[in-house]
Amino acid sequence: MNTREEVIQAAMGWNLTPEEVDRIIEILGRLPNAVELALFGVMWSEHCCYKNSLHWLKQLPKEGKHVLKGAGEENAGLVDLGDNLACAFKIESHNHPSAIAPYHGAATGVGGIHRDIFTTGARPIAALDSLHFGHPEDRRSRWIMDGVVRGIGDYGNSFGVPTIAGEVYFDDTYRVNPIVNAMSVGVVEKDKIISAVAKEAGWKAFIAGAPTGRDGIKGAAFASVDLDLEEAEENLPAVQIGDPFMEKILLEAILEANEKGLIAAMQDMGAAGLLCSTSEMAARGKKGMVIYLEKVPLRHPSMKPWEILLSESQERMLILAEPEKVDELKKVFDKWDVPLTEIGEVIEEPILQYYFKGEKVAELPSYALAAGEGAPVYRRTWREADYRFEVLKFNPAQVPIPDWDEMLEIAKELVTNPTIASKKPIIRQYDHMVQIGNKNAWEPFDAAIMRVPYSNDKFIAVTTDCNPYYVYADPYIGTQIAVAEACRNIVCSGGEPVGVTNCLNFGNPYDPRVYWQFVRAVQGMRDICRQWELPITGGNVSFYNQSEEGPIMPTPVIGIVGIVHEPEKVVSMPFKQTGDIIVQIGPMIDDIASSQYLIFHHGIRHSPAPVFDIELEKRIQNFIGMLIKKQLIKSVHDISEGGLWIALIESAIYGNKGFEIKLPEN
Amino acid sequence: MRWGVVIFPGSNCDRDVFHVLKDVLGEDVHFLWHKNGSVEPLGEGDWIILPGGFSYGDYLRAGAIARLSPIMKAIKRHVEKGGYVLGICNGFQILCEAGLLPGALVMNTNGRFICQPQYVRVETSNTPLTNLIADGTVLNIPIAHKEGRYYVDNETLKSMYANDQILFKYSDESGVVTDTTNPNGSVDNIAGVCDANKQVFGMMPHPERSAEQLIGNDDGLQIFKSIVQWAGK
Amino acid sequence: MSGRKFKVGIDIMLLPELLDPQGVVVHKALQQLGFQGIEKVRVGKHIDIDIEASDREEAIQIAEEMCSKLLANPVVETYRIHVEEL
Amino acid sequence: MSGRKFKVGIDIMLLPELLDPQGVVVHKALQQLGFQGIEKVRVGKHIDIDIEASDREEAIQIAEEMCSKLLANPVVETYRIHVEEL
Repeated sequence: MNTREEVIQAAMGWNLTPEEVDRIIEILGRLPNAVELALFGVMWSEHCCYKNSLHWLKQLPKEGKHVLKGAGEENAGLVDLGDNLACAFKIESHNHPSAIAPYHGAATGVGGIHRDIFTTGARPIAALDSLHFGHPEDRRSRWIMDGVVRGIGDYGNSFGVPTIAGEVYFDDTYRVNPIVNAMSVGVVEKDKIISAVAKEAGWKAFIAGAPTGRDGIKGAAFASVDLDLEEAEENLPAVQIGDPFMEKILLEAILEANEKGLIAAMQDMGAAGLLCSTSEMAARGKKGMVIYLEKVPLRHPSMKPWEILLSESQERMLILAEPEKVDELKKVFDKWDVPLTEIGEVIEEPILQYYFKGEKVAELPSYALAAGEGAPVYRRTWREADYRFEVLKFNPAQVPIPDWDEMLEIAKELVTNPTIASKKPIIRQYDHMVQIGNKNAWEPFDAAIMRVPYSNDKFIAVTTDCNPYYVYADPYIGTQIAVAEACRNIVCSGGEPVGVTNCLNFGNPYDPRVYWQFVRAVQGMRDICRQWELPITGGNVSFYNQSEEGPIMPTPVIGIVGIVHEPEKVVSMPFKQTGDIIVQIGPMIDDIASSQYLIFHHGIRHSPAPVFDIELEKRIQNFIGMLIKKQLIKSVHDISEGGLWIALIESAIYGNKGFEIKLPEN
Repeated sequence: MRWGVVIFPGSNCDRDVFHVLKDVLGEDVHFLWHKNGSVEPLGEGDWIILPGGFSYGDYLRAGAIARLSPIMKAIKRHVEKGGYVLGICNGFQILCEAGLLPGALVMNTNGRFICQPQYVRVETSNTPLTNLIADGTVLNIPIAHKEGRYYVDNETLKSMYANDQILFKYSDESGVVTDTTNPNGSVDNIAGVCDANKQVFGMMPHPERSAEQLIGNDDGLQIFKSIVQWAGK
Repeated sequence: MSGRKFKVGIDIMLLPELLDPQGVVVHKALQQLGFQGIEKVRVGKHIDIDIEASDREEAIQIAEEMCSKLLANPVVETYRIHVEEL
Repeated sequence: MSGRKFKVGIDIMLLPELLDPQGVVVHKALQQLGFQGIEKVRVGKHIDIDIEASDREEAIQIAEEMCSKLLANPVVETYRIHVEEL
């Protein structure tokens, strides 16, 4: 490509705009070659640089009394657990691969999020999953669900991290495009946290883990007009295969090397593989890197340089080490039989130089590709979705009050509603007991309570929450309710929320109505987290979740970690003794908006979000925390999907008890 | 008396067992790396534990590849010299693959991984694992496996009964042993066995997973306490 | 379908481009046991199905349909069909 | 071993008398999709190994040894070997 027009023509394959091409030419000070254009194309894709969301995400509060590192600087934000312990946690999506290969898509999603955690030096101690499928009566949805559950189970069980919490939603909006969000929580001693910054020139760069294959480059191959293709584009695999065994020995080798202080910096290889990890680490340190691509161990010897750079093969890390510690580092990796290969080094000049068999294939400034620096940031136009008219038109008076017989029918409908019904058949397939710290294995709590291995008194509470119906009705209030409900679950389990992560699953950002949903959701999350002083330590955005019928329901999944200060005082969900008095805390409002009852019994899909009073919610949560602290109650359960009825029946079933309720006359 | 906990690549319950023995019971415990050719400092009368997990990812067959590790030869010598071995879950699978225990573990009848608290009934108390526990006692010891269905041919099974080699059976809370209380289809609900010389033991349930009331249950501790008590005689 | 009996054998393997974690581990274990000259090891599924069909061609055609409808996911797998008359 | 190349295909199945849970599930699913005349479905492993051997017999003999030493557990499994020259 030797003219600007030719570059613009080729860039269209990467859906890079002419303005973006000019920006590339400006950054390089010359026209890019085909490989460099591919690098910009991948790194400036929505998936890597968040160009359509970063502006809004930057408004989310990152500070908080427990936060050690803000979002962005490290791969996963960390919070302080006390006693020299830090907690890394994050949630990410693997929706699109799971739609076409449920087992492998979900499995590699679990592997990827755990790597994001142990790249900080933390040992993952808990996994959670937020899953959204089509209705189980639909055969394809059942096929997807079965594959996703087996994939999460096989990967997590083999890797040895207990899957202890999560949620499963069923609605036809997810029939073609399921939501598969995986969250990982890890713990590291504060002085053992591994940085992701290439600080010093001379540090050696290593690729650790599985050999590199033609994984995840189908998009790149499809987009590029003039990259020479060894393999015809259509038989490049669209999904990768996870290897939990390699990830386990990679984890143990890294933790052992880190214990001996042999790792100077590290980053896992996720989207855009080697390219993303080398450029981000270099950009953070304002340094450069020289990488010799022919040194990278390959699964297919004939791979091209751009394939090696962009490959998204799983279970690989980029490790930087001081030269004098290299031999010691190699010994640890030999012990665990984990491949470790030197592929280059950090240089003083902030330039990325990629060589292949002596020939320089690409050269660009380190900052060029990094999100929020070289990469573009856009604010798309948005417009309130037209369905809002339907939502605001809803009048509860139009809903007939059911007579007593119908009430019994409704009660049964709600209990058998798949979103509400017990998820035991799924949970039972996950090892939720390894690392012997999960209290929920013996007694149900609203959030999962996990002992930090192997202390006697250090416990955390974790949960994920998001009711998509509320967010569809009102993205601002709906997202606030998601955060409030996650906090409520933590508080009901004796925990103090200390940090939030989120996975924002939305449709196509170029559709103004979807972008409105996205912006309002982020604003809702921003405002409640600011008001409640809850730091957001990191997360993930997944756009383009849609089918021919249109975008999915907006699904901003919230993950929260809390500290359980007095584990001996926690109270579980089930009713305990006959004769105990049942109390509802919080007002009894006649509000069925966006309830499962209204949607599934009356088939009314459009109604406002439920009434939400942010001050009252906070006062109620503080009140519950005080009741637990003063040991005045024997059980507690938050009221969510299915309302008071489901909260009562769940507490009764798990407690093997019944209950008698007299509602006030008025 | 000393304990050794073997670490294979892919083991993931090694640190759990180590914690229960060392921190909960205050025992003298050492990790043993699978590449070692010996089990020093352990000797006669000492106990080696093959912990749960997914050695070599359970690829090909659970335990099929771990049995090739150098440590297994050292363990066979350890047993020949009067030492003891307990295989828990993956450890039990490895001991069967290595021929140190009769039978094999195959896929559960529902074809899925199962993780849950599980009642087991003690079938014999004259073994090191159960000498503190009366026959017929029911313990809650969680299981977590996909290939947990114990299978052995009828002749061998008969001789195992005759020689009192059946340790535990899956039951309900009150000790009833039937098809409905069998989570994985094991022959005769068998959950744990030992060899003829009563030196090599294998069980699918994880005693280390019900060893602390702090977490929720400590029935499993009685297995380890029995061994300590028996070894102390 | 008249009563001729066929044994259909279907091998379902991961696409050649894809990493086969089991194949890698089994390959190493075989080398550890002293086997030389091994170039490639791939581990997949084998399904034996006894079916009734009017002739061999129909048996193969049924097997093809079973693979495309259920047994193999073309996104990650390929399949080979062998048929013998019982 | 001179340089002739062989592709060895090994099917490893559970002993017939053992219940095969995967086979049961696949059988039911095929029936739900409308396939008739299916008498038996068994699911096992297929392993492809490319090896060097002086002739077919040696390739088979190597495969036999691999099965007995590692690939199949005789307590619960049987195996069948197919060999093709590459």
